[in-house]
Amino acid sequence: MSKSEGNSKNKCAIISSKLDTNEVIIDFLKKAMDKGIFDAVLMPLKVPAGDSFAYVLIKDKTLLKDGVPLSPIMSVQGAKAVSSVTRLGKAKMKIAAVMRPCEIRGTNELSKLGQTNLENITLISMDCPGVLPMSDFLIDPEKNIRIFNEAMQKGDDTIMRPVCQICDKSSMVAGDLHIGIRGAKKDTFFMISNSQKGNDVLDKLGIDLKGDINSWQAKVKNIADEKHKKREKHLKELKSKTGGLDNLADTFSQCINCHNCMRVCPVCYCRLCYFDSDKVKHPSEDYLKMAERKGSIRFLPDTILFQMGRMLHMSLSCVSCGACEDACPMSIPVAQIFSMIADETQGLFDYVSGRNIEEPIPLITYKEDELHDVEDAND
Amino acid sequence: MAKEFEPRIVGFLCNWCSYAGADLAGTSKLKVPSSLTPIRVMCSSRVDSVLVTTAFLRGADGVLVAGCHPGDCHYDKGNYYARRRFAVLKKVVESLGLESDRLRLSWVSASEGQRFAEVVNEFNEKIKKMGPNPTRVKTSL
Amino acid sequence: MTKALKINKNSEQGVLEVLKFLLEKGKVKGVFTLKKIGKDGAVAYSLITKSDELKDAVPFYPLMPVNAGKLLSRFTLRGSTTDPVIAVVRPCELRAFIELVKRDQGSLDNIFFISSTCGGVYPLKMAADKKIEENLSKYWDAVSKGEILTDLRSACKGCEEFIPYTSDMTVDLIAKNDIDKQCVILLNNEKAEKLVEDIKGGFLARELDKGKLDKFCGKREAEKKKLFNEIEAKVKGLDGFIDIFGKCIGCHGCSKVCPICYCKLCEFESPDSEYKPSNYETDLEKRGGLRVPPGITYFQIGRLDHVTISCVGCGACEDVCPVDIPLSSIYKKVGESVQKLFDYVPGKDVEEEIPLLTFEKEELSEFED
Amino acid sequence: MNEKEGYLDVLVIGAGIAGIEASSLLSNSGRKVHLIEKTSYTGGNVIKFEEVFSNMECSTCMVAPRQQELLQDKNINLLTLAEVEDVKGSFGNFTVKIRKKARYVDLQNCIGCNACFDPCPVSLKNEFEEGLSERKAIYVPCAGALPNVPMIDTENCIRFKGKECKACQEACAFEAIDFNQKDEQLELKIGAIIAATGSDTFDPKQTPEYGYGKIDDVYTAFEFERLYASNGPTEGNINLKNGKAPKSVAIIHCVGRDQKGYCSAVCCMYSLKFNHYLKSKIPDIKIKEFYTDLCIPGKSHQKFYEKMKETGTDLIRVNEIGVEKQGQGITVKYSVGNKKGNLPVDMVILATSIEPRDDTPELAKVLGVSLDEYGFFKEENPDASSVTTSKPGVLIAGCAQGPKNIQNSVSQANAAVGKILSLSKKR
Amino acid sequence: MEMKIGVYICECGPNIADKVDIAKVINAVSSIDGVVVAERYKLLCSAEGKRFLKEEIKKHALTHLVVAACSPKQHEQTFMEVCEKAGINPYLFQLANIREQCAWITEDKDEATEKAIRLTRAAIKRVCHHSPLEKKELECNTDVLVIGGGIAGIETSLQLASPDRKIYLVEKSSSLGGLLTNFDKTFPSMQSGSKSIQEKIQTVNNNANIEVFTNSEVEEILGFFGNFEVKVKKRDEEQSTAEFNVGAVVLATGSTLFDPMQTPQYGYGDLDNIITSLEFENMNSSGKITLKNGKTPNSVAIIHCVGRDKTGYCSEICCMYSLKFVRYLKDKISNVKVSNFYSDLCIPGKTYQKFYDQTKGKHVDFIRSTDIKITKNGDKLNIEYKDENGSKNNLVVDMAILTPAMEPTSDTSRLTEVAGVSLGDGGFFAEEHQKLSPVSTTTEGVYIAGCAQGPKNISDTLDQANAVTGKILSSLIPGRKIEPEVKISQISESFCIGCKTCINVCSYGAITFDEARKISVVNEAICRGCGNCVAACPSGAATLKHFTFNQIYKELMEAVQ
Repeated sequence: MSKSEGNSKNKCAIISSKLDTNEVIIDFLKKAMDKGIFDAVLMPLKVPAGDSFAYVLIKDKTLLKDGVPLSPIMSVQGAKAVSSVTRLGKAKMKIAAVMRPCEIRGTNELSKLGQTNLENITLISMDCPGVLPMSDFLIDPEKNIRIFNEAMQKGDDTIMRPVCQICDKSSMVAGDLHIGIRGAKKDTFFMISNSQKGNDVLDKLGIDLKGDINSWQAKVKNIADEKHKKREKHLKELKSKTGGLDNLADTFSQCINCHNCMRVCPVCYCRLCYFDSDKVKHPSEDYLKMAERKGSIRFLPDTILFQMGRMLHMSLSCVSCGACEDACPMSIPVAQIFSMIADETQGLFDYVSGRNIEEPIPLITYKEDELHDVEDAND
Repeated sequence: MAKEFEPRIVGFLCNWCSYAGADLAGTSKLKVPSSLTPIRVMCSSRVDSVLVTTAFLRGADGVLVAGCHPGDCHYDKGNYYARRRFAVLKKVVESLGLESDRLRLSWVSASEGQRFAEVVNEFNEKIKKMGPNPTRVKTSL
Repeated sequence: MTKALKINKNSEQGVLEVLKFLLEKGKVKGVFTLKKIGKDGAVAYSLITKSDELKDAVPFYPLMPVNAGKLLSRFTLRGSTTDPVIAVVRPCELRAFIELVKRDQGSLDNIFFISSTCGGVYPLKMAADKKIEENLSKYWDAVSKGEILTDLRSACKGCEEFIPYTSDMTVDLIAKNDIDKQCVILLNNEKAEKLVEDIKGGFLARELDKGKLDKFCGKREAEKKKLFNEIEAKVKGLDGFIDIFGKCIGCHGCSKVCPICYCKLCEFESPDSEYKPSNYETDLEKRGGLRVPPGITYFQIGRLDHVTISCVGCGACEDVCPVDIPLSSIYKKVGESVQKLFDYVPGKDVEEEIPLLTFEKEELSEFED
Repeated sequence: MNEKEGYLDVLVIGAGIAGIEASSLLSNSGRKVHLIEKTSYTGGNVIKFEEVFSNMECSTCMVAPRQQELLQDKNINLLTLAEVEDVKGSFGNFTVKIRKKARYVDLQNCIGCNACFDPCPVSLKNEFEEGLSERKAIYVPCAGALPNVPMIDTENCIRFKGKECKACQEACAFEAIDFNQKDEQLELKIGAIIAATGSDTFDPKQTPEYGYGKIDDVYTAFEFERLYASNGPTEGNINLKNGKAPKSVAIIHCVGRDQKGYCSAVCCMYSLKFNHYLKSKIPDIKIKEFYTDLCIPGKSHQKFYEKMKETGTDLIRVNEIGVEKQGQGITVKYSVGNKKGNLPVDMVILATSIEPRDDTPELAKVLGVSLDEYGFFKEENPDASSVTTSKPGVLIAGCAQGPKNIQNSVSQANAAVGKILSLSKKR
Repeated sequence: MEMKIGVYICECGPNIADKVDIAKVINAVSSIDGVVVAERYKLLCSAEGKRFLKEEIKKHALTHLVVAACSPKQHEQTFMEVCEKAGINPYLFQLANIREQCAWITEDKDEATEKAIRLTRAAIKRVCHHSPLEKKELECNTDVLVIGGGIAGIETSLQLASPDRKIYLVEKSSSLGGLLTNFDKTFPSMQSGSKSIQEKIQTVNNNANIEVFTNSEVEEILGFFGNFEVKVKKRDEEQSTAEFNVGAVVLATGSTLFDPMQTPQYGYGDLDNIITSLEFENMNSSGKITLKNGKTPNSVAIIHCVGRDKTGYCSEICCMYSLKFVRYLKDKISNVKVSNFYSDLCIPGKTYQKFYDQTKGKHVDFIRSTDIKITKNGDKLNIEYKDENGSKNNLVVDMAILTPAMEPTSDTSRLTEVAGVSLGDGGFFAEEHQKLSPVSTTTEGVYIAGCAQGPKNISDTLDQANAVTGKILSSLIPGRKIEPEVKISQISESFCIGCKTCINVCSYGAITFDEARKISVVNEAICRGCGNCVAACPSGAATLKHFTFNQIYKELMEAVQ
């Protein structure tokens, strides 16, 4: 399945502007707010201390100028932000949520899982250059913001997080609107609509969708293919590095069970994780028996069980956003591993998490005639 | 070496078909390896992937999930969901380079005592060839 | 004078010998201590039942992957073992466990404790970067000299509670210049003496060297002052508080690893604390802009309120924080002030009631108008 | 007709699927049911099938739970080896005489370990397996039969022929075998009666042109069902007499239709089912179906037919057909319109018509209801509900009323219960 | 209270005793925590055996019972009853199957013994985590809603209505009777169809226990078996809605005819004298069979299977009513020539072939044909067709009658939403089980009857109406409570996060969503305890009583050792 398939049907407008991507997006939002198309905007802002970025729900237009849609880090996965605003019911006001493609895909997954209500939300994405690893960024925020912006201009992803470097969906349009820069002539941008909602917004703004989208699609495809090659190579290496019981155990030997990975994961939406529940708490005698059988067990045991369990529960919805790896105090390549697993499990059902909000999550549906290779599989 | 390796196989059997099939193997006095310990569940769809993974990581040499043939589910369509969950489980295990052959999904009906015996024999032989599950001795899981 | 066991090996080896002895003699069923696992040399707490598995054990490895108090609580939460187990833990870990036992989150039955005068540990980051091995000798050197390494975790640098209160055996490490040749284990009670009575090795009468340790404590106190000053400089009023937590990504990792955070479901993750759509409406009206997900300050203040009375200052929270918020200093500082009110030292004595679960008729008048 | 002041107990005759469903439903309503069955086991014909169309469901999985419930149901008094001898009275006040043959094995004591089979010196063809396998004089028809308690076949037991043999009794650890059991006469007070005695299949020996009985490897539908049954004589291996697997099979429809004078409604579907059987065991087998009119009524059946066609089944419409032995092999000779054809095959399966059981006339006499011209129980009105008879309080369900598939049999069983319950509810 | 577990191992005569070293088993299990007694007995299911168990329970004041014997399918119930009699909750019992799945299938005695130990240990560990379960009882409403006023609906209502059971009969159109009112005669007895139905309608109208709503549609059905709340919208002059409660719902919405406009080759709609079967029934009932020009047709073609290839199934009754039409024609027009164009003659059952044999004969042809096309030929019709041997042919007739396939009525799919049932083959209502529950649906308390379930003749339709009656009268009984399944799932309020995964996988609509609290809630009256939702729930908020995580986990751990 072509990685940019999600984009094939799109219509677009070409808007010319001397501003940079961030500014163009903000300018667009401002116009839309002036016209009353949106009552509020959800997007990353620099925090007061200036050493990080956080999602802020903005109603006061004057705050828009501080917005940084393309922030250099992913402090909170946007899907979590949208969920926290709409989980308990649709927002009364019309909100534009400006996020990266993987965050929007996460949002779509969550709405399939009843964790977001998108009725009054317009999802706006942009071509994503990737983000910096949190730990790198924190060493010197000021400097790294600069470095990031330069890298973004050059389209250089080598300083970005490993998962970003191998992300082949960095321009996948899964929301309502998408601002494209790839393949654009100087001082022009693509304004791409992916839904009726999107069309209506542009319509109200008097932007008509007559633009030629081919150059964007061509460029996007070409980047996607390139990254896809990189991805396959990288994941192959990763597989050989982490594959097999011993390697797997070693890979997670540093894990301290802080479950940060789960807590920051956009699609780990459970209130209480299965692996924090009583189900994993056993009598001391049982632990001792386990230890006696092996001579010694790490304590707590079941680190691998937790990781595998999480794969079983969420790899079908994993959007490879990398939040987990960012949050891991022991720098375990957890995002890369999950991304690898996600490709495999989603592949079983030709499913791409968050690509299309209409696609049901594979485990809540079935086909009568499928998957026969797992029945009575011998060798 | 000491006595030959006796596998430990866990068998989740659905109450209506596979457990009845296992019983029929008994009433027909067929030979079934004692390595399989049956665990009765009402429907193959009750079998929680995490439970299977737990068994696998705690040293089960094999895990068999057996239910009604597709279309025969006593609860209308449980086994279709069971199959999907099992597929995901198997894929995860396989992708991690672990021995996914230690997991098996089989459809055994209430009249297939013979088949039940065959399934278990076959699985048992295969597991014997594979040897003990290394998770048994790994201390750092 | 306390009876002490002397083994002519470096302190770690000495302790391992004792553990080996106890396992092989069947005096304990299991040993709970740090152990190297996997080829990457990761160190994790382990439960060891076969003495040959002790070969990879590193009881005093300068790293705290998890606060052992939390682990021991998980171990004994569903009842203690029928056979005795011995655990090698740090003073702050032992105190954390005592606090948890006070809350019925664990049991002291059938567990012996070996602890030590604690030189502190390196940050997890160093382990993640696989740099601890190369810093080991440096560490032991500093310990034996009774000095404070700059690259230790700040929580440890400013820790004055480095002497265990309720351990059955205490290994004398700090400012003991021959720890690489000699292991001295103080046997703090009959239980301990009985346990090792027929081990080969010299017995002697010994106390911890008060003088040296006070001197060391002085250094730690100075460090602590420094840290507190830094924090005071940063945390000036609400804005300062918001600034310092501005980076927080709301992963709640701090509460997950905090030994005192023992709740099954954290109040701040419960349905009651969920922000309702209406809250957004009103807040937005008031402020024009609202950080999402909200409640970060709320969470931190709430957590301070919940745990600081029992905070043992172990620093686990700061260690796991993905955005390097100086949590341990903040908690330590607040903790100290709260605990002073009842001159309560968390985990000092299991019999001592948690101040909030009791009261005196005549107290805290300064809070009344 | 008001059953109110009469008896409420119901007599159900025949423990096939219709009888079972009727009894269970009545029991749910709180009625006491006397379910009498001529044979030693429940389940009738349905338990002979491995799979049932059109969803190819496992028949045992489908019925066994119902049989189990039946045995454990306190409202249902199951009498096996029993037959109705006399019925007096009217709706609400029947007096029924029942003859219960001795099983010579105690239902309470026997735990179904089958230890008594081996020592029995007698060995003969097993009727349940259409004579394709052997059984002893003490036996259960097949593994998993319910109740799982053997009976002694006194016709063949040498002890009952005067010899001094207690082999089975000695083998039994539970004192379950009691040679002194006597046939019993019971008299029951009954409110209403449901006759669900099921049907038989046409004996192809009456139609010599198919060579049945003379040519090896010509099978009737039921024989073939057992051949495929995983709990059957060959454990589901479809083999020729010579032990080899057939490479080609001819399935001949409408065997006996001319003699009977009606379409048996289910043969086309079960013939297609046989296709599925054969293909699943011998994927590359060649199958030809010879039919006259394809009768696959209802919403679900054509789908199955099309699926079978996709698997490459060849259906040939014929006017005349016969089976002959040629050398070692079998040849099917047929004519389509004016064209004639010969087809050599390894195996022939005859889709035999459904016909009334031979004891239906006596039972009808005893019950005081009439038979139709074909020998099935006659319904009150062929244009109306088919479960009531000319005699109030006597209802009919299942193939005893006429050939039909399981779904319709069960509908009728439920309908018969509906009639009984609604009549006693009125006023 | 401290746990006192009694473990009893059945010798089952030689069946277990010979294969398993019971002494060893007893030895291996008596030391397990909580086990206060472990003994053997020759045959526990025997009368003495049960008495023995009962006394033991009393003697040792047991709180839990474990029996190692045969399969639960054999004697689980037996021993649960013993528990009940001895005064411990029957669910504090576990049966280890050491006969069927151990003694009988294992050759080597040591292996068998070892396995028996494993199974018994597992049972003991499991029973420690059992909790007592109590039967629930629910009050129920015994009134019934019948949707559809055709023959099926009418028959069901008449059979069900009684002083203690009110029937609400809702009909979409302005009058009762359905298709049958159009039929002059019914096959095979050729009795008057319309007459019989008119009489039934009369009795319905005179029945005080049946409330009839015509011109009405059921808008909403909430609740569950025994307790449905119904909203009916009436479409009379002033729109109004009626609301009432019932215990069961019957879907008897019948069927409609395939529209021949979709098959232009038959010329229906643009050529004269081509009519559908229904139009012909009416024409016949009106007393005169005539052509457009008022003349009497001398030759008539009856085209079978119209639309069959579109619907994808055989409508079962077309062949028979076509034969009936031949009778109509023969009765009204002495020397009329009738030609049946058919593919396969489908006349199943004992009575039809005779009807066919008596119908065919002089001037009645049966032409096996395909690729039929009807064109104009002057004021006549030209039927082009391929015959059996594939050769083209044609026949000129005055009139052609099309027998269109039967289809589900238009509001069938709407009603699946309202009643929470699913559509099956051909877009008809799906039965709960194709064979064993043909008139039930997967939603307990919602039944289907007649052609709404699939094409069928009048007799089968009436049978189904009575079948539904049987189902309802045996389960919804005035003064009797409903006893739902005991081993059902539960969802923890505090842990459920409201992702609806459980709701999506439930086959029975047993889980509803509490919008206010944003959590899933199990309806205890509907849940059948399969446990699908439990395995589907990622946060472990759902648990299945008597098959909880812990119970299975404990069994599992013993199996692994």
